[in-house]
Amino acid sequence: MLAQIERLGATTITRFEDLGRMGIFLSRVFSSIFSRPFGFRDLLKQIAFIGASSMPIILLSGLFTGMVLALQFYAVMVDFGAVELMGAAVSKSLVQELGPVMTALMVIARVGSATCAEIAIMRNEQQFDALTCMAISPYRFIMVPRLLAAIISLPILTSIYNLIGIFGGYLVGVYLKGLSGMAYMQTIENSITWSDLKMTFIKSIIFAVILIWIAMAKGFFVHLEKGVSGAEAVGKVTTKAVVASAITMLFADYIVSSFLI
Amino acid sequence: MSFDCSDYKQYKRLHLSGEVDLHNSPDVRRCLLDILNRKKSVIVDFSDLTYIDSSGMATLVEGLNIANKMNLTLTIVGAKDAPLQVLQLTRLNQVFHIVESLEDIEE
Amino acid sequence: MSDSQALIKVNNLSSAYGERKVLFDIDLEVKQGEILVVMGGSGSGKSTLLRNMLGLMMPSQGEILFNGKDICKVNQAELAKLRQSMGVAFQGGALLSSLSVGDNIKLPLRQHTDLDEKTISIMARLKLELMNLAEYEDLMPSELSGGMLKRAGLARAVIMDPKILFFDEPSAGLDPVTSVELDQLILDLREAMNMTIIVVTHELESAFKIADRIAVLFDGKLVTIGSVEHIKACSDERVVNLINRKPRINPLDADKYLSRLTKGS
Amino acid sequence: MKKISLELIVGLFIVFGTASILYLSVAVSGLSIFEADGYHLKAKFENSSGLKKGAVVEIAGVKIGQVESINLDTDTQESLVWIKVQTNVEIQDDAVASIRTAGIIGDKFIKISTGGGDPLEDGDEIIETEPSISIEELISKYMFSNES
Repeated sequence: MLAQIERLGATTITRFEDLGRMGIFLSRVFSSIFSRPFGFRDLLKQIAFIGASSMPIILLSGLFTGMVLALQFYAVMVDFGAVELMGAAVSKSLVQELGPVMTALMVIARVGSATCAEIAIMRNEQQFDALTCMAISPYRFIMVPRLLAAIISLPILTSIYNLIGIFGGYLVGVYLKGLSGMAYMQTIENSITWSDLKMTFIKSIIFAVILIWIAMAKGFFVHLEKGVSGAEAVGKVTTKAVVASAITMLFADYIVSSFLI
Repeated sequence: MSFDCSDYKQYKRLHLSGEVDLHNSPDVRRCLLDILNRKKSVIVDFSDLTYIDSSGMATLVEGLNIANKMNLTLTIVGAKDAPLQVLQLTRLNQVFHIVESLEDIEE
Repeated sequence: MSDSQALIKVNNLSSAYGERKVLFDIDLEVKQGEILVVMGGSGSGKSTLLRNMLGLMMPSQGEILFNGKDICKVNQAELAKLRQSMGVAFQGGALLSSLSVGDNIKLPLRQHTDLDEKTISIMARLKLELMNLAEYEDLMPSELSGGMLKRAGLARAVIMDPKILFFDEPSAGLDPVTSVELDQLILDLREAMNMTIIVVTHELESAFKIADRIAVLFDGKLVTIGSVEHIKACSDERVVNLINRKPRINPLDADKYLSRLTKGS
Repeated sequence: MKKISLELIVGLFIVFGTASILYLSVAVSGLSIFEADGYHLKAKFENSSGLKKGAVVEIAGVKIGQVESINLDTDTQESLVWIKVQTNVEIQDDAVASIRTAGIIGDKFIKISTGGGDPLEDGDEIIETEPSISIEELISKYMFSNES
């Protein structure tokens, strides 16, 4: 019994240590943003990877989410005779909630996992040691471009997701359920306010920081993983990073929503 | 490190002394390119040179390439000790025209 | 080499991973222009010693002085300056996987100097030629073999013409011919550039060939340090075993052996 | 070739993305970066419950303006609503402004029924108004007429 409590205590301490280490990591990345020289090409590469290459998955998932939303709202709203408000319902749920969250989930799956594995392998191959020995800060050289690229890309991807989702809802509402296209667009215009858009942006930027931070930090500290090493450790931290960033992201979503709604 | 540029017969003589390293090789480069732009053949005098790093060597290689293209010559004079060893290590002694002293240069 | 002033001094160094101590009270000196080979079997602590000397790991005790400056105590700017005069060739090359071989080698120059791109490019090619890698400039590290990666790593380590070169396991995993070439290259670099070179290895032949002095580590302790002749003549059992490649023999207690084998059943 | 395509990809992505951000904020949410031309009118309502800033003002079902501000007129204890109307639309001094609801639970908007008097100018008041219709009235309307 005592041993179990002891073990619990030890695990708790380890968890706190992990958290502290990741916090220090993030603060180092942020404080390296303004140090010279700035890797502009690396930033472009990362925007191409995090942003541009995510377009297909974002377009597809956004379209289908919008279509499904329209179907479901129609089924519910038809009973109340409120189908004219479908545009408002679809766009409000997308802009406030589904857009930022689904985009972030897609990017976690595509980019978070890849980034974590890449950085973990760099650690295993002593690439960070080599950078340090060349007096090149890994934070500035490797982490900062990824962080900035995520912060730039996510709001853009989220906006695209929102738009394509609204378009998907339009397709279902207007062509499948016979609503008036004008009414659909008109209710959207009336219901979406500046604060909704602000919410979309604030959320997507916060999610961007969370997902890239956890992916990078988990990869960066792969060598501290207990009981595993090499390829197995890379796999393990990648899984951990995906799960942890998804959960942290949803938790942050709740906090931000409760402050902004 | 210091270098100076003077006339020697129909050539320009670039006299390097001391140590050429990362910090001063851009100055050497500017001077060398300037001479070649004025369509003059160059003698690079190594006799007072104690050390030359690879940025200095790279500068001379670039100069040689330009000189060859313009039908000019780039000759290294009086290489010894460490600079000579660097030339040998990088096998550039087979690329450059190297002579022992100024008297060995043909008109 | 006539200059007998110590460039690097390691005083009373101990190091540990968490609770596990791996280095005990190491003292050694490296002179300007000297090639020092650190030898030992696997687990002897030689890689840990290297990590400590590079400032990648903080020692639990003792100091490491470069030109009289303790790398554990200098500030970031000074450390960065110190590191620019040091080159490190890692075991697997440790090239950045996202950059081509050429860009990897040019990286330190692009980050730390204002040299013209043309000069940088010629400098990189000079080093690639030196390592017999001329035609691999535009390839990605993933397209190179282990031996090529090691040589590319060495090219990057010497691109800034460092005063001190650290080399981790130069001949591990190389074919004999390449390994001999690499040994010759280390000697040439010292000869032409007057580099101070510290090589960590477990290969006897290459150590005897290149070393001015050899330091032998065993279980985290410095057994002996001295010239090749000194090591060959050394009578310490651990050194003799290392030189003669004798397997470690632990005295066997039959009862304990049996109980170890059948533990838990 | 490879270099060009990287910049091109990123450039296209950012242009495309910024366009969609702009579209979201301008077209979808009805925010106008450039102030549209128009003139202001005020109207006092007995009750403007549910009416919001930015709500639509329409004539015969066509949007002709929007609500600029809603305040309490402290003298009369009525709701003072300022609306902005497009320049090319004339509203007469005997027009009637009424607050209506789209559908049962939809947004409130202001419906203006035009009259035949002199046109109103910037800063004038629409005297005749109808307040927000209560839900009971709405239901009775639904039951006794087909007007929607």
